[in-house]
Amino acid sequence: MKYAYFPGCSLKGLGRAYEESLLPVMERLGVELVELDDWNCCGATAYMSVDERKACILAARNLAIAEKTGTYDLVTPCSACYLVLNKTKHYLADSPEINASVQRALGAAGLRYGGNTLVRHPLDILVNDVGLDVIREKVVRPLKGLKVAPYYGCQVVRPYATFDDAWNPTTMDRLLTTLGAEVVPYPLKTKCCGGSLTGTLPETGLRLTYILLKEAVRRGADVIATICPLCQFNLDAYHDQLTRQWGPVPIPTVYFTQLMGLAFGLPESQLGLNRNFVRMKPLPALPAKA
Amino acid sequence: MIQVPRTVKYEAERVKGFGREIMSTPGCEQLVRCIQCGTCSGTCPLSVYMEHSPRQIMALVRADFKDEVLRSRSIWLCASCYACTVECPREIRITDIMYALKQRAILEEIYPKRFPIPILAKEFFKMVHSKGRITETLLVMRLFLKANWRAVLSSWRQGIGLIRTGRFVLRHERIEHREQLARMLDSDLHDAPPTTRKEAA
Amino acid sequence: MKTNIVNGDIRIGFYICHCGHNIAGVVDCVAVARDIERMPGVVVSRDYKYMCSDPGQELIREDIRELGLNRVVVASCSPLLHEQTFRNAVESGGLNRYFFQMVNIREHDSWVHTDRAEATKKAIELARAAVKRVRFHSALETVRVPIHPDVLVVGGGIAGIHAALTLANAGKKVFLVERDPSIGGHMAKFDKTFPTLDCAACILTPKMSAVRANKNIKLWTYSEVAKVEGYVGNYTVTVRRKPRYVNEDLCVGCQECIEACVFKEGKYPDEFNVGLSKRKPIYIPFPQAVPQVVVIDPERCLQLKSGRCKKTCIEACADRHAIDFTQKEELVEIKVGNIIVATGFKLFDAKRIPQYGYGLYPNVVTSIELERLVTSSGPTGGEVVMRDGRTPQSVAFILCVGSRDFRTNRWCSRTCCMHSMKLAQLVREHTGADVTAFYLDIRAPGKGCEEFYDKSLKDGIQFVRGRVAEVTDWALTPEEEGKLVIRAEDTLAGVVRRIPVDMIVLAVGMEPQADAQAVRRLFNMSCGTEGWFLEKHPKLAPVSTFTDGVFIAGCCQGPKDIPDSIAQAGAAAAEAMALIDRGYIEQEPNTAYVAEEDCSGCKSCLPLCPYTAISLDGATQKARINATLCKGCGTCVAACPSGSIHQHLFEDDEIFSEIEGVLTHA
Amino acid sequence: MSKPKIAFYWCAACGGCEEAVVDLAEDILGVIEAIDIVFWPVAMDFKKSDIATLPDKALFATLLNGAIRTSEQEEMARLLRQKSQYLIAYGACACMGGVPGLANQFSREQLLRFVYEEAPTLGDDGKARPQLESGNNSHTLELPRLHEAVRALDQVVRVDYYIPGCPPTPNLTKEALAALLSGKLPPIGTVLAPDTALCDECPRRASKPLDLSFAEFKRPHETLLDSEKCLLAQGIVCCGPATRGGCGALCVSGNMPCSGCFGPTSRVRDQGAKLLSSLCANVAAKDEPGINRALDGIPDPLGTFYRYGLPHSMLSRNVSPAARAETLSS
Amino acid sequence: MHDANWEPRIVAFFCNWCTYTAADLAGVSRLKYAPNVRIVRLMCSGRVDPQFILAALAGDADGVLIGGCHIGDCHYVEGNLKTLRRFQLLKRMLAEFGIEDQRVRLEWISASEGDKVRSVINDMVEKLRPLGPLALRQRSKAWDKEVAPGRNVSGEGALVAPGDAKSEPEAAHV
Repeated sequence: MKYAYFPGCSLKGLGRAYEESLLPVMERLGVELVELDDWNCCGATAYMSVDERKACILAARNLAIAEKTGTYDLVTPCSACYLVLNKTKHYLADSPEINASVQRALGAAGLRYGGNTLVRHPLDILVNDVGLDVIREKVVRPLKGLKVAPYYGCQVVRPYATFDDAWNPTTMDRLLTTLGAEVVPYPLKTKCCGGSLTGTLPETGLRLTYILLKEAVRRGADVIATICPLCQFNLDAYHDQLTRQWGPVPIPTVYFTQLMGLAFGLPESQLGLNRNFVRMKPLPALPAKA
Repeated sequence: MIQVPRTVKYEAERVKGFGREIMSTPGCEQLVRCIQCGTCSGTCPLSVYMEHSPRQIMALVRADFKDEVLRSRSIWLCASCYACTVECPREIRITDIMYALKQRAILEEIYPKRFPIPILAKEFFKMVHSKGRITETLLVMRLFLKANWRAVLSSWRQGIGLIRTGRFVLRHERIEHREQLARMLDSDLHDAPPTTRKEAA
Repeated sequence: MKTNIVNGDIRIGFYICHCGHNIAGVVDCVAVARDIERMPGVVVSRDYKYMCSDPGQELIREDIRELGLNRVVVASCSPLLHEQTFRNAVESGGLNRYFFQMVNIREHDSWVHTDRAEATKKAIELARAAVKRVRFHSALETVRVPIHPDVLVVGGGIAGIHAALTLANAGKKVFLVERDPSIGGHMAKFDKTFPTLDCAACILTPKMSAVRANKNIKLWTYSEVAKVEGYVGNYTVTVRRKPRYVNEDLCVGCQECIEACVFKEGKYPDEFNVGLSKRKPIYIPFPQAVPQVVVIDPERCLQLKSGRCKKTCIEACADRHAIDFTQKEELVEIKVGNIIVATGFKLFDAKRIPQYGYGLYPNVVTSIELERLVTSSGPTGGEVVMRDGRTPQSVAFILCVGSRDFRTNRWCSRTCCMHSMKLAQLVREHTGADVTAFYLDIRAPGKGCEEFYDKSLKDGIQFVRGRVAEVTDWALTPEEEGKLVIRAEDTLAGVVRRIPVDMIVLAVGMEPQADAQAVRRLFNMSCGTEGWFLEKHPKLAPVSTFTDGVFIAGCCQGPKDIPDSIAQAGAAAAEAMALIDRGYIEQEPNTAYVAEEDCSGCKSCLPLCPYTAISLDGATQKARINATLCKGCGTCVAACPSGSIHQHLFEDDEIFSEIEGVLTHA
Repeated sequence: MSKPKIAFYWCAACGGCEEAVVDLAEDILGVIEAIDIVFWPVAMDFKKSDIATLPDKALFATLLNGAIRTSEQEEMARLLRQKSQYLIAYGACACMGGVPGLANQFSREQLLRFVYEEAPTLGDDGKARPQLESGNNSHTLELPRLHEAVRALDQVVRVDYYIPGCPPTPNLTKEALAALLSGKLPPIGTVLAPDTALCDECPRRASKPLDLSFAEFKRPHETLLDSEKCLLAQGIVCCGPATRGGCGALCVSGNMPCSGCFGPTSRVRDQGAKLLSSLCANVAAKDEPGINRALDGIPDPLGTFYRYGLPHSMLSRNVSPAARAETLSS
Repeated sequence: MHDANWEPRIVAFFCNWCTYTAADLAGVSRLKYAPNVRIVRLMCSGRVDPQFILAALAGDADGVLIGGCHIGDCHYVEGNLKTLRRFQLLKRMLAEFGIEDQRVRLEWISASEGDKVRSVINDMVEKLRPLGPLALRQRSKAWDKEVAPGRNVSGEGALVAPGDAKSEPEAAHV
């Protein structure tokens, strides 16, 4: 299986552990991710806030480049990218005027977008294209006894939820169960992590982060699994402030791909787990066998 | 002596047609059908921090209270989690309306001064415009300098942590064809979407 | 019928109606009148404010007398609305009523166009067409068809019951067909009724037994209408009677068989108690069921499923021999003149709004479930308890569940506000719990309803205006632990609130029956886009349908409360009686006829008639049309290859000239 | 007093109608007894001047066969009209345009191009088109102009009576002439044939079932035809139900379907439309694909339903955008 | 090619029970649509004789719209099915005459679909515009210039719209 791959800025920065774990896992499953040539920032929420048209152009450039490669499925792990690219796709499809003006802009760079690129999330690829059975085969080290709170965050399931339910998504739950982990019921699985507000207005954003962590602890989870670099950062990097303000909520937050890597028996060092502020307790050593 | 604020709204404060303009932006049309049920506010994780709940913003927009809306922190507090949009029983795309309002605020340079969120947006905007990509750590530093230098103190430990975990990037991420991107972004505005066109006009 | 038509000499009168501003506001009526005036054969061309008014009609009568008109054209509203009115005027003017043609320049012109010039042009061309057409009209006799005096009522809810009783008491024979094993419908499940809080059973049960007692009513429960043929006054209906494996005539409802069933305990969800209690495979729907006859559930009964059962029920029934496992479904054919459809509604499935946690959290219940809980005859003997048996200390009602919501049902279900208030008051009365009701708008327009709202407030029910965003079980504060937490904006206080409660009641709305589409096909009715049966006219014909002799009553036409349903049922019964007592209906003489001398006997038309009105005359070998069977669709006319079949009121020449007329450039 | 003067003339037609006159066989003698044939170019040597010199209405009647396609035919039609008390359209072509009328599916230009340039039978050298005038040592030869469209006689001049058929049957002709001579004439404009459809006199009528519906349509060459059974009942498109009787169902007797040469009854304005209407109404299929599968059995509805009547049909000719453009330019 | 203020003219044949009622509903609901259509009421779409459609086209209509109840909902059981069958073959035949497919249209519109009446009519008008006028009546007059005067004295000349012979009075109106 071959897909165009749009890492997004975070995966080259704060979220690099995501990419570090995603690529070997995909490789292990025989999925080839071809990084998009000279991709640019998706524009995220910030761009939309400033100029809708420019935001669309920004995203459209990536869609256009992806379309040129001929592999219409464009995989992007970052929720923000996933949303913005999808949203732009919809805007171009729904509003002729926006489409016209964006196409003109693309034209300025000798590009054009025919509306064919499908924006997809690794979770979607793994569960719906690769399939849980294939994944199960690759599990050499089941995550027995590991209690995981599956956290999807907002922008992958909303509002363009294509592969899962917007209110109670279960794709990751099923995936984690396949890895042998125990999924704890986590009603906040699609609540907001505070997004960039943790940085801009900590007093607001951090409260949301805290609630997420607290409920995960309350439900007796050992670890929170995320699918988005920003969520991971928010849930992982602010424990100092949180502890100071509301008391400790000691629970690590990792990427679902990292858990997959562990289950596939990839060395922890290669999965970027050491990049966590709150480290995950090492899994019990593998039972001695050839 | 105690200050007793007076809150009556005068007709003069309305900017007639503002509501209609917003509602004519692609994606915002459904606002006319709002029945003020408050599902948006109830769903919104951040409404508790807003001086006007999303529902009230909708009402103010429809009532043409442009300044009240564009100056309010509420629109900037929207973290675009889209919960309101999927929950709204009238299928109003509230998140997109918030965007439309933010765009207007930026365009008209009216938003809460020294309020970090719009500043982040603009910094982000600039960085992408010149580099094509974002380098988060550099972006955050800029933000701190411009808006909220106190935050630097509060989060110095975090900085250390990032360096320790090798997530602190100082080299600028950038794309190859930066000039190409610039050309695209600066291509003529005549065929821009309605909101901005109205301004141009 | 006298006519004063001088052959050849065509004298046409044209009248255009202003309809106040409805037409004149957009169409230049004077210009139209002046244009038509110049057409050959037009003797007089007038415009007038309200043609349908008495003076308007008198205008026509006068001109017929004074000017010797023999053709009349009126340009006003839709013929479906006033064609009969003007035909009557023409007739009372001394002219055959069919020397008349109507032009629809309101519904089809002034109401749908804004450009005055274009609308006037259109009006002129349509009027010219009518004037050209009317020349070819001929004197016709109105056909009278006798009406079969019996009536079919479909649906044994309160509406159906009331309609049936009204007719039966007037001495009409009624067939009442109900899908379930007992009549009573939704109302039978209710404890009390708003706003008077009188006991539902106390007012419904007598009516139910009255149905059983009434000699004029043939009650068929556990039955469905399978086929409907014919037309007003003469419907032939086939009813499918599902086997209940108990002989209705022999069973006396002693219920010993139920006692004796090999299932010692109830095992299957009880439909009447919406699953809150269990029943056996052999059961009686509820104590006051009518008829008092047990029914056996073929899906559950050992004997019927496997044929291997001790059949203790048969022993118990002893020499009455009421139980009969050999019973088969049977089809019964009846003849009726009118049909009243009162098939009711279905409750919204709360699972469709996952945010409210119905089906996920055991203590989130629907209003009808609570209704059964508060009823003394209900599964808990009238005790309001949670699934774990505890009595709730705090209860929240969520209104508009599946109403006023574009993602589910757009309409207001009209009764939920009052229904919820009633339940809220009963809950307070039974448990003393704190009750909070989350609403969008309180709709209490009915008589005594606003007062009922006031009573609810006095009873200490908290009303919070705001649509609940979500129901969760995760706690942020100690008092939220172990409770259901509601998050909603209190839109009047202007704050977002988290409210922990023990029990949540979802006021689920009404929606059309799942099989509404099939039913409307069966009776040849129309449905609105939402799926409710469509009345003939929203104001003037609220219980009639587009099919004569088929009437609708109760919630199948749209959400309504008990008094409204009763009122409609009465109205429908009255409409039916009006037809029956007149004894006949006048049919449009728009039937097809064969010009025998022209017919070549090619037989092309014979297979085309759905009413077998066309036959081949054995002697002449020519086609012949039975006017009483012909419904006037004109399909055979269009098909006759030698142009030998014609249709009254829709003759080829009339239509050709109409086409020619609308294509004249005004 | 002198015998009534009669003219026969032949316009755009195959000549079959001339044969039809001869088909009167020995009866022709009776005819010749009764009348004085003053103009019949196909039979004897007459000149236009023989007519032109006559006073108006000098002729009692003219039986004109063939459609009007050329300027010459038009000219003769007008001349004969002027000289005759009764002008009678004789045969399908004169009555409705006839088979030549099918040319109205194409523009004159298309026809000329095909016939004189594209037809596969042409040699390379023979691609010259006939000219209206051509000079040849001091002689100038003129050819009549080809009209843009073929027309029935009554689309060019007033016609008093119509004798339909391709060709009209001897009986019809005889009766018509008899009526003319006896002076017992129906109202002007009448078609001198029965006004009921062919089925009325069809020997196979009884074999047509009461509930006939069409699962499919076949063409005669596609099947083996039962010589007793109604052809429609065999899935063959027979135009009988929509065509005037009077021929005695000759084609059907020859085990071929009626193709409609007698035209519609007086009550029908467009024979093809009516034929289409009745056939389609009785197609058995109830869904679109099924319906279309059945209709595939009528590959050329225009040619089938307007074989003799295209110029006289409501649309009368090809009205494609191209054709429309031409008219505007002309 | 044609004058700028040309507007398509549509003749519509609506069945009394569904589509005509729907058109009334559109009126009652005050829906606005293009004024280019003239509705002729028949009891059933099954009464629509193909002759009517040809007459309309020959008589200067630019398009013909037929409206009936949805299949299965016909007030006369299967009248609309007959319409559908005729329509299928008529379309093929009109194609042979060179008449564009969009000019003749069949739509199922139930009594409750007032909005569909609007959308269908508006849509049809827009689809007819690019085709330009059919204007067969004027065109046949032009075509007949080639045959000198005196033409078409008989009433049933196919080159004229039905009854055109008797339609002198219109002279007053043109």
